[in-house]
Amino acid sequence: MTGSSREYNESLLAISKAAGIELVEITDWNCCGATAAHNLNKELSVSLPARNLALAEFDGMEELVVPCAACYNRLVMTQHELNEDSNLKARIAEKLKMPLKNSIKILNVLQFLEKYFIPRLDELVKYPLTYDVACYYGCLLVRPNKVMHVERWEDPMAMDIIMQKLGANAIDWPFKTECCGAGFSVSKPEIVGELSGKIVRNAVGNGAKAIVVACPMCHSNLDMRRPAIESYLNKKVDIPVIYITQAIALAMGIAPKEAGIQRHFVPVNLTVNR
Amino acid sequence: MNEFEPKIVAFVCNWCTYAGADLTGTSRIKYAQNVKIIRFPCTGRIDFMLLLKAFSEGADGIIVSGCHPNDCHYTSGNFHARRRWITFRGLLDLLGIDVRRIQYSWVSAAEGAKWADIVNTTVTNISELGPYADYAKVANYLEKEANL
Amino acid sequence: MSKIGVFICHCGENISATVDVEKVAEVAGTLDGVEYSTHYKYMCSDPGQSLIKQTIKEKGLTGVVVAACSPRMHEPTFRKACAEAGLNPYLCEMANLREHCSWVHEKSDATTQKASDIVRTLVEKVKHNKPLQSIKVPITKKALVIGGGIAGIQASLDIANAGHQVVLVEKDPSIGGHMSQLSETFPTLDCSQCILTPRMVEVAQHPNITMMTYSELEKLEGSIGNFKATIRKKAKSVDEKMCTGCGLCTTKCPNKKIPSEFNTGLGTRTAIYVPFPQAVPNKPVIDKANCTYYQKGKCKICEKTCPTGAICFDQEDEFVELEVGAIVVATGFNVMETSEFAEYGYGKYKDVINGLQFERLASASGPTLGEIRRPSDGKIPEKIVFIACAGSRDPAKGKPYCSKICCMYTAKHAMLYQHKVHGGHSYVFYMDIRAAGKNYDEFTRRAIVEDEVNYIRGRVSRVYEENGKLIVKGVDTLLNAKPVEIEADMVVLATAGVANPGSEELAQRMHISYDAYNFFSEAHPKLKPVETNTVGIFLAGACQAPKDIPETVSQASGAAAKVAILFSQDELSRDPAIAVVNRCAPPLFSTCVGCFMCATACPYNAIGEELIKNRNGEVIKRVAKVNPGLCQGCGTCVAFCRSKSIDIDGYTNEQMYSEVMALLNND
Amino acid sequence: MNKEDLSFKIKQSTDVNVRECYQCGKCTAGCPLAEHMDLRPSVIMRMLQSGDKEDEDKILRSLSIWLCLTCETCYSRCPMELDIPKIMDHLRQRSLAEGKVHHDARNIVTFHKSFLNTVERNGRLHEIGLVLDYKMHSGKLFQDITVAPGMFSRGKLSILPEQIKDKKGLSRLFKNQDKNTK
Repeated sequence: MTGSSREYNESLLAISKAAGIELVEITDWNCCGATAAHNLNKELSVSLPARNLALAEFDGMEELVVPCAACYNRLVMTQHELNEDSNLKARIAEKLKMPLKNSIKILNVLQFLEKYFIPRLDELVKYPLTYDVACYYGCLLVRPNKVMHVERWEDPMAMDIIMQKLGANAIDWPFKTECCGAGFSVSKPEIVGELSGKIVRNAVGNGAKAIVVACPMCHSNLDMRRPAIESYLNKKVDIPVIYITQAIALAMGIAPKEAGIQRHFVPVNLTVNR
Repeated sequence: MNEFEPKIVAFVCNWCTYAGADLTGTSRIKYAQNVKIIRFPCTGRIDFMLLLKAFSEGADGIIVSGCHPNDCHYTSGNFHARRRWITFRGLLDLLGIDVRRIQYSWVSAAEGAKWADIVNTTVTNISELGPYADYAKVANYLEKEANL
Repeated sequence: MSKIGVFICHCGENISATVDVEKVAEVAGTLDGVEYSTHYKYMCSDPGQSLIKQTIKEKGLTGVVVAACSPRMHEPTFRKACAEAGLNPYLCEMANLREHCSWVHEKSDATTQKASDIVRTLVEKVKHNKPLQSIKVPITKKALVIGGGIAGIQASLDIANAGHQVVLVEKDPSIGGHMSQLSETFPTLDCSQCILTPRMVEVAQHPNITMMTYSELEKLEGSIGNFKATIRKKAKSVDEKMCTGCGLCTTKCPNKKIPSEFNTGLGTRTAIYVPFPQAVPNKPVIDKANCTYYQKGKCKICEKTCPTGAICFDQEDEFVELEVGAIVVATGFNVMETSEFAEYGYGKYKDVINGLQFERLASASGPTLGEIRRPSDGKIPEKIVFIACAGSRDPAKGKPYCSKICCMYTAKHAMLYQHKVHGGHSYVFYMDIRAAGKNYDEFTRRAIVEDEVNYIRGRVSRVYEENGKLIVKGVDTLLNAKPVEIEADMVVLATAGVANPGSEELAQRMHISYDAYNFFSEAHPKLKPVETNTVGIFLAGACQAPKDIPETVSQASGAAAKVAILFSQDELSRDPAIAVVNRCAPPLFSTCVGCFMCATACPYNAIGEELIKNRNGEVIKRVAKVNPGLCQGCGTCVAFCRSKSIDIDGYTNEQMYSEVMALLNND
Repeated sequence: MNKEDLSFKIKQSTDVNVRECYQCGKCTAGCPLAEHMDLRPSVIMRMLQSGDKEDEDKILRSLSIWLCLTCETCYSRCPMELDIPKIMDHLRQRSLAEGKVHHDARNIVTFHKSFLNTVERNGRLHEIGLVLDYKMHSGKLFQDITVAPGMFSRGKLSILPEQIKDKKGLSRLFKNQDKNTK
């Protein structure tokens, strides 16, 4: 996360540091392979994330916080598939040449915030956010619901609850879990423009002043692909897209620059009442 | 097919499991031939000495099955059976009979598929455990305790 | 020496297709004590039965094993045949070669071997059977009907008209059930209330019917002919005798915003209320949970208003014990909670409603007086979408079964909408149109052709609100799966019919079987559709499975006929499979040691004590004694008896041990 | 199901039985890309049920299987809980193996391959490397040329890739794999 979603990383580290939580990076982690792997190669789509799980276990970790929704999804799916299929598990452990218990607890950013920040938000929030926001979850945090087990996956509330606690008004809107076009960001940008365009249009139509996300893919499609969105909608849209971690950083009074606010394509001009 | 075909006796109540097994038939769900059913009015009627008798006569495994809790046609027979089963389990240990040889379950009159499942799982499990050979021990016990 | 006859049935090909019946007959013939063994195509047919009877007489058989279907099916048939040939019916046993063998295995030697094993087991059992005499018990000629919907009403009227006493118990303040909530009925578009309310009045006025509303079955004991039912009469807080039903109290009650159950939450009612204007009895009850006085201790406006002083706040639940000979269960159904279908927005969007709510909107007695108006703003919807199978045929989130009535009522709803909203557009998303019934298919065709309802074959994936419209995202699978998006003003979900909440507990209280969805189980899916597994208890209507009104009424009349048949006799023969305490020669007289473990195990209090006296009249022993009138034959006492002194006829220790031994010794 | 049928092979490899589909169409109704597809999800399911060889060939040559974004909406709403995304993964891999990738899907495949290439090289994603690799293989040299400067100025692109240490271990994962990923 030093690349296109750098600000996600920065803001997460900033708020964790401010809250006194230490996050340790898995030694020598690798990319999970994302959509590419499971589109082209089934076993690779399991073995790549499995390596990370094994490394984390090796490092003696009990909980794995996975800010990227895609990585989270792949890791959880991998854990699920390995637990369903003991043959596959043995085969992969053999390839990895590492033991694999496959019992580590995997947290996505919302679960992490829920566990470590929500109980302390009253104390941490210094500058309540006061605007209307649309919380956008996308696909990867909630589906497939048979594995993710998200309560009310059609209309999840976890992020909405956090935003309410930060003082913002999380609007009720129907596109919380619609697909943004994800993997087509590079190969089919016009489709991203259409799918993300519908999402942005609905958020604006429902009065949101900002869209809050918890996934780097969603962010890059809604933010960086704004020209494609605007060409689909045939008009200019200036609603900013921020990470939930950035929202928390702002509310905690961390300098916008430390949270990487300046890195967005669509300027973020949300003022905080100081 | 395995070379070892376990002999399994099912002790079932008339109202739930026997009817459930009838439904398995009506639904034409297939299961292993190894299990043969003996009908009782209620699991409450099942004297667990009968289970020992079955072992002493060469059974490799046993299924005891009746109504779900609260569903007993006679109000409470299945509760008595369950309590008796808990005591009986301890006795099995004493006799050195592997408790896994007895499958205790609830199958209602509407659970035809579940019955087939239970039969098949039991046959697999008992096949893995292998034949039950310690007849003599049980026979001795029965002779002493039950005057049979 | 036993002379057993073994009769093996082919059941057409049901048994003989997978079991070598000739082989089984041959093996059976070699068994010790078997006098005669044969096989025949249909043993239950008249020639089959004659074969058995003839053989009994010719060979002087002392026992019979019929190897055919389940004893739950034909045991009475064959026992009767034996009795006709002069053999005690309890010397006949059935070996279940169909349900437990031929239908569940492939054709093979092992299957035939299993069939032989089953036959041998029953032969060994029957050797130890004793002739038994059935027990005669008198019949209480009074019926209990549980549930006052159309099923309970029909059953009560039929039984009462046959000249028997009926007690009708209804849990709500009024009888009428779901049918009283409906607008029109398919396929005739009769007004539901117009055809129902006369029946309700008839029930109230019938000299043979005692109505107990706001009441529920608390406990049931006894058995066919002699049940003892305890009914809880919930406190109405209104004295029924003094109340004249003037309704003044309901106009003065300050608590007016309670969602009306009758109007499915689309209207309101007061805390003291009559559910609907045509209610029977037309007398109010106080809903304690919503009454200001009960909740806060202050108010009593109704008491001050009542001209006859009928309000009594200190009324308590009352328990009434009834002796009845038969019971008809007619507790009906409910519609599924659709909150699980978040994708359809039920519960979130006010204008997404269920079918029952639409009935209230379309009903002349409903909250909109029969005009189709949106619950959110009262506007008349210009476009309306009906979604069939909302919860039905959906193993993932709903019920795997078809709810049977939705296709028809959805067609009716769309039709009513088209009749009431001229120029309106209606769409029905469906998977299949199931309109099997007299004039049913013609009805749905009429909706499509004449009323121009747009039927689209495909399921809806999502309903969401955008710019004040409900966007319905569906598909037309008949057009190469073309996505269809409709901007609707209102969406009606044809939600699955489900068992009433509390069905499970009720079934357990009555000891009747119920299925995986908590619908009550009939004794046989084809031939005993109104009986339950517990003799003397019958089923009527949608408590057994979702069904429409004509079917419900037929079943109710069927159940009533069964009750009338039972009541046409003065006494009843009961299965003599009951417990007995043994007797032996003096000086013991019985091996019973009088520990009375059996009595503690007996669920029926059927075990008392008996004093055994010697010739001089001195008590030498106190032993257990079974009251044959109370014993139901569960046999729990047998397993409890440590001295093996109590046994159960039909399932004696001797019989059961013989079975176990025979089953396992097939070498 | 015949052993030759694609539906049989799917059952073998994914444990999803397409016979369970009763053609309600809910998958298609909720699919965000249904409008763009040449064969919509429910139609693919129906075609698989028929076992028709021409239909199976059409499926593998379709654009649809490449348009599927694995958003999992179909699976999450399917009343029969059929894992259609898993079937799609299987179809994609088979289409690639049999050389039947739809013309318009080539750049999607190229992108995925480029992605895996950079991962294999570095162990991690390197966005410039990925985009360069993609552009070389797809020939789309000028696409996104407007975005890149913005990414630089916002500090979002780093020229040098991050590399993991245990490359040997990683390459083991890529070895003995289907050659199609290369």
